[in-house]
Amino acid sequence: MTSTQVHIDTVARAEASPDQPQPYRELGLKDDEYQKIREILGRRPTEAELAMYSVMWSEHCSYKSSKVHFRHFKENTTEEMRSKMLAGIGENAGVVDIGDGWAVTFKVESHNHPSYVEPYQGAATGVGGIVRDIMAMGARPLAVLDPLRFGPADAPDTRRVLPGIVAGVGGYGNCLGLPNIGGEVVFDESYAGNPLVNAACVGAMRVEDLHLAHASGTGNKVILFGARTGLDGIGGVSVLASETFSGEEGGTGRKKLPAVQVGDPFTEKVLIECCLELFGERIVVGIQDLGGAGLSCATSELASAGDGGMRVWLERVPLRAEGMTPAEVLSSESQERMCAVVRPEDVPAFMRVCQKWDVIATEIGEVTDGDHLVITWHDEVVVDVPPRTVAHEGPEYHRPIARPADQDALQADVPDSLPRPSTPDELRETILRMIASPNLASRKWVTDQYDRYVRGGTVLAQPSDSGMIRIDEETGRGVALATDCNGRFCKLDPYTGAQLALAEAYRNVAVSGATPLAVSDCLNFGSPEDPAVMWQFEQAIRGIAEGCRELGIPVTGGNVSFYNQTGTTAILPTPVIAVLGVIDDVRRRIPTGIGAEAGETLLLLGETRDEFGGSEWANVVHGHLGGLPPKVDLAREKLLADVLLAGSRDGMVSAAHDLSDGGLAQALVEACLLGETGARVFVDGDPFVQLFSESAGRVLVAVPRTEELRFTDMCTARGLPWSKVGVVDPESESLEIQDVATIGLAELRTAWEGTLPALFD
Amino acid sequence: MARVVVDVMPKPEILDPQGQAVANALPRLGFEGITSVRQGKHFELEVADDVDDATLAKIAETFLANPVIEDWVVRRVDA
Amino acid sequence: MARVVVDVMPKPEILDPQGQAVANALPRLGFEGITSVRQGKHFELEVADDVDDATLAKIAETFLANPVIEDWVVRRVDA
Amino acid sequence: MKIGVITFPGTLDDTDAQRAARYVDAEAVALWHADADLHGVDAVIVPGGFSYGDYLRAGAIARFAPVMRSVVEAAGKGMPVLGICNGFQILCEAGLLPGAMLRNAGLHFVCRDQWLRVENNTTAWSSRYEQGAEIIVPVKNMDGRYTASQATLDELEGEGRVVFRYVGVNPNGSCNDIAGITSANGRIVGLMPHPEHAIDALTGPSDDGLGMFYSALDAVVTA
Ligand SMILES: Nc1ncnc2c1ncn2[C@@H]1O[C@H](COP(=O)(O)OP(=O)(O)O)[C@@H](O)[C@H]1O
Ligand SMILES: [Mg+2]
Repeated sequence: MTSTQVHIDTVARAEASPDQPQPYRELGLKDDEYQKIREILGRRPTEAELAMYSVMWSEHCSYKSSKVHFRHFKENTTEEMRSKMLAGIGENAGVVDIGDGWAVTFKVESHNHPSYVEPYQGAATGVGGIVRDIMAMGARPLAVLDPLRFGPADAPDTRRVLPGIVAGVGGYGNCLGLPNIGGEVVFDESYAGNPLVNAACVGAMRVEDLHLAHASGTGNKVILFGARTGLDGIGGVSVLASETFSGEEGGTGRKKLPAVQVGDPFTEKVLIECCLELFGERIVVGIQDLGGAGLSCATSELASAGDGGMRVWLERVPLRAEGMTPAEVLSSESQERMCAVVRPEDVPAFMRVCQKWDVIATEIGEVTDGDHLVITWHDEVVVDVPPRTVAHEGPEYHRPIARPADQDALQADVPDSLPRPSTPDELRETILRMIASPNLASRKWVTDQYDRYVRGGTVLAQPSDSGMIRIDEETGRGVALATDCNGRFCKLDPYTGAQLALAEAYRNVAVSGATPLAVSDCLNFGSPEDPAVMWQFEQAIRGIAEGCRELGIPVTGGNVSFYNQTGTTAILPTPVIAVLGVIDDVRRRIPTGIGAEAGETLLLLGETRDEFGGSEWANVVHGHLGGLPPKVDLAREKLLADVLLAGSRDGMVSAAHDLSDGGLAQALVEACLLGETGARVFVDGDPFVQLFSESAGRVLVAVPRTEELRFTDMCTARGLPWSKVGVVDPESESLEIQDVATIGLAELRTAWEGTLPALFD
Repeated sequence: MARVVVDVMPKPEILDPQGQAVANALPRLGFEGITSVRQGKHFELEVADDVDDATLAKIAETFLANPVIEDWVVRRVDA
Repeated sequence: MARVVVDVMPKPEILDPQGQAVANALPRLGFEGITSVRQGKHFELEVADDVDDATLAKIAETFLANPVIEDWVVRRVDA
Repeated sequence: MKIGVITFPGTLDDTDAQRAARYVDAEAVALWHADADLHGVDAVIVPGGFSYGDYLRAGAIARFAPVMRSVVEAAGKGMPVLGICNGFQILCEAGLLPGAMLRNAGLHFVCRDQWLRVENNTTAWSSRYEQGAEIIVPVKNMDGRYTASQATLDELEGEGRVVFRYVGVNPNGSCNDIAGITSANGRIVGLMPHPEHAIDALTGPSDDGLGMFYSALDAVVTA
């Protein structure tokens, strides 16, 4: 025995020293959680076991505060909805059948807290993590999206945080060779000390190639491959999801070193190609990515989802640092690693592929017929646990829920009495001010830092309403993906707000000509220990689940991120919704910019009401947040989607753009600038309401003159309200809104595109 | 005018993919005997004479390096 | 084992926007008196004792730096 | 006609370059960095990406790969070679083309649809374009600022070896708005923009990039 091993805390030692005090509180465990572990094991845990339970039972890994609410998803998923899913909640990522033998998998993850501490690396490793989730399903990752939230655009700290995060998302994704096809950039005071970095990835595989993270088959080998394991990110999971994250030192559960890892996109790129070659050889029985909680998570989840038994020789793990303890090896969050289960006879072939790609691969364990996960360190047992208790049977809390005391006052504070622009001059002024405001201005400064072309399959990307990629080069089958959430609406009414987010993402997919198929989400909220936050959470999750039922599309998975707050002030409730749609032939996609065909008519589908609660206008012009969000009508959203699909199938629609933040004025400006064409527009009724209301369920479409009658007849027949709002005028260099204003395209472009460069260059 | 050099290096426990790429490439290029490479940043500053060491330390700590993942050294050199 | 440092800098006639960006940011952050900043790379190598200076020079010239755009300095330092 | 497309670890646009070759009815042959055999190809594309992460310097490590020795040798005998983006950087590092690439002047990765002017339509990769034609092709890179000594720049300009020049916006601060250059014999071309992403208006801003691949067909047939 060498001297370093003398200090290793083994199971034998744990049995012999039951009363030895353990730093479970520092690791983020509560007293009763620690007691529960002792009960499960019938002794005190070893150091390694304690590390393992503490990370796996953290909020981030165990979903202990949110799990009980997931029943809403279950209860609202009908057989029919379920039938479209090949894998759902509980797997690394949801999988849906898109036809022609293709399966598509997608998921959104958060990497909020690390990105505040180290914007570049936090965001970069966020992208890396979600991509490995997609790989772990057996799919080739095809594209990424990045919904982001920041503090006020002009706050000094935003200048530190935003450029770093954007560079990190781009730095990792670009180097990995994944096109970035969408996302969000939203500014609000509530995110000032707690930006949100959500990252989404979509991948595809043939249906028969679906891999699930299961370790089954006694005697099968467990192989760790990818990067070496180092001291980075140790305890990260418990810290990043710990209640004490708030920037101040000294709280319990907070380590001195914030857990930030450095990403290596090159290694991940090679790992992707290596994995795909392994999948192609059909020599992978089960696979799991190493994300938060590292090997603790991978081994316990693989074993728990399989037959239960696994044996691991931990000292075989290739290390980057000297003198690491078993507990450190187990909880290291070093990036760019995967864990596979392989039949013994396939191990040589597995190793050959890894060698070709220069990927380090090590057999670290095997599947056993027991029901315990046994981990040794130089022949001494350091972990001996029932893996389900680590991975799947963690604590579950029914946190107190209470509607915030000020919710009524907030809703009563309606925006009706805010002074509105009425003269043409005021309206013109308002249009220009709105399109230049940080939440409505062009995102080009951000999205030009992302490669949208790599892989050659990107059909739509920013600034389109949804991103679209071709999956099958022969048939042209593809998918569209959009992410949305208006946190201001969610604050006013989290149930309706969440449904509005769902409706918007759904609509964004539909306007591209795709048929919405499935949902993933990333639920970003404040502290679950705050009953008001839990109320927001419960309302939102119910809104999403019931909304999905009404739309007939299942929630296939998602992610919960709690403790997003500065001090005791929570962020706006931000349930980011990703909707995936399928399109049988990407050649019939509908673009966002108008003017592709001469003489297009502009139609507005849906109804405009006087709805300004939570609107961008109230925010920009009056700094006001109050009242109720716009009404949501999911049956209408469905009808809209059906009409757009028919319009795209029959070539009746040449462009479409959904109306959301900023209303019709915003949509018109964007449609003109993207199409590089002028338009003449007329608005009926109160021009202010027509131009700036944020009523949901509306889409601006351009139809060729020849198709106008056929299209409007179809709308009328189906009961979809429509109105003619103008014509495309390719000769004109301006957007003319009759009786309101005529604004040159150049002036619009300067206003719209100037804002972010002025702030961040 | 004084000349100041600031070297910023990834902390030893932090992954250094850049240094690793260099280290892995060297034997392939026929250079043996280099057992480890770490890569960081090297800044050369021209500084007015009234800028004191405390200020320089502050610049390095709050701006040139992120103490979460990097170490740094500030040196005055003869011009 | 010897410790070797290689500093690689953009040639003086080459525009260095990275250094310039740092220089421009400093006054915004309240640091005055930094008149110029240039940014380059700093390598730290652990080298077997039999690696001679000629080899090190070769590694720097053919690999760590690109002579078209960069200058470099190789230094042995005490471990 | 066989066009070889090299894959290094970290290469990203290899499948796209292969697709572009197929679009002009050439046979695309995958070449592996560790294999010095060029497998009888008639032309070679060194595609874009981040070979070896570009961690040291774009293209610095890839140029030492076994396959590059064969490319240098074949290029010496007149084989058409096209370096796109990272491929251009690799050809410069390998000494097949003069100059070097620096970090973009704006310090950001830039991805945009870029107008280019064809300044020389006599090379193996540009003969299908009209002299002076303007084409739109995506550019996307972090280190795309072409630079060379004044003497080299004078020589390139004097001999008409600037093949493509940025029009309108110079996206990266490149010297003389240079987007692409050629070797003295016109067989080797390197450019930062990505013609393989402009082969179909469905997935790119245009199909203007196809001309480069068609040109190579002609170059091989008439060689
Ligand atoms: N962080 C980002 N990354 C990539 N694309 C983005 C990002 N932020 C916004 N976009 C894209 O910019 C366009 C406009 O965004 P947004 O105004 O949020 O669209 P919408 O209102 O239709 O949801 C969309 O194509 C969106 O996907
Ligand atoms: Mg949207």
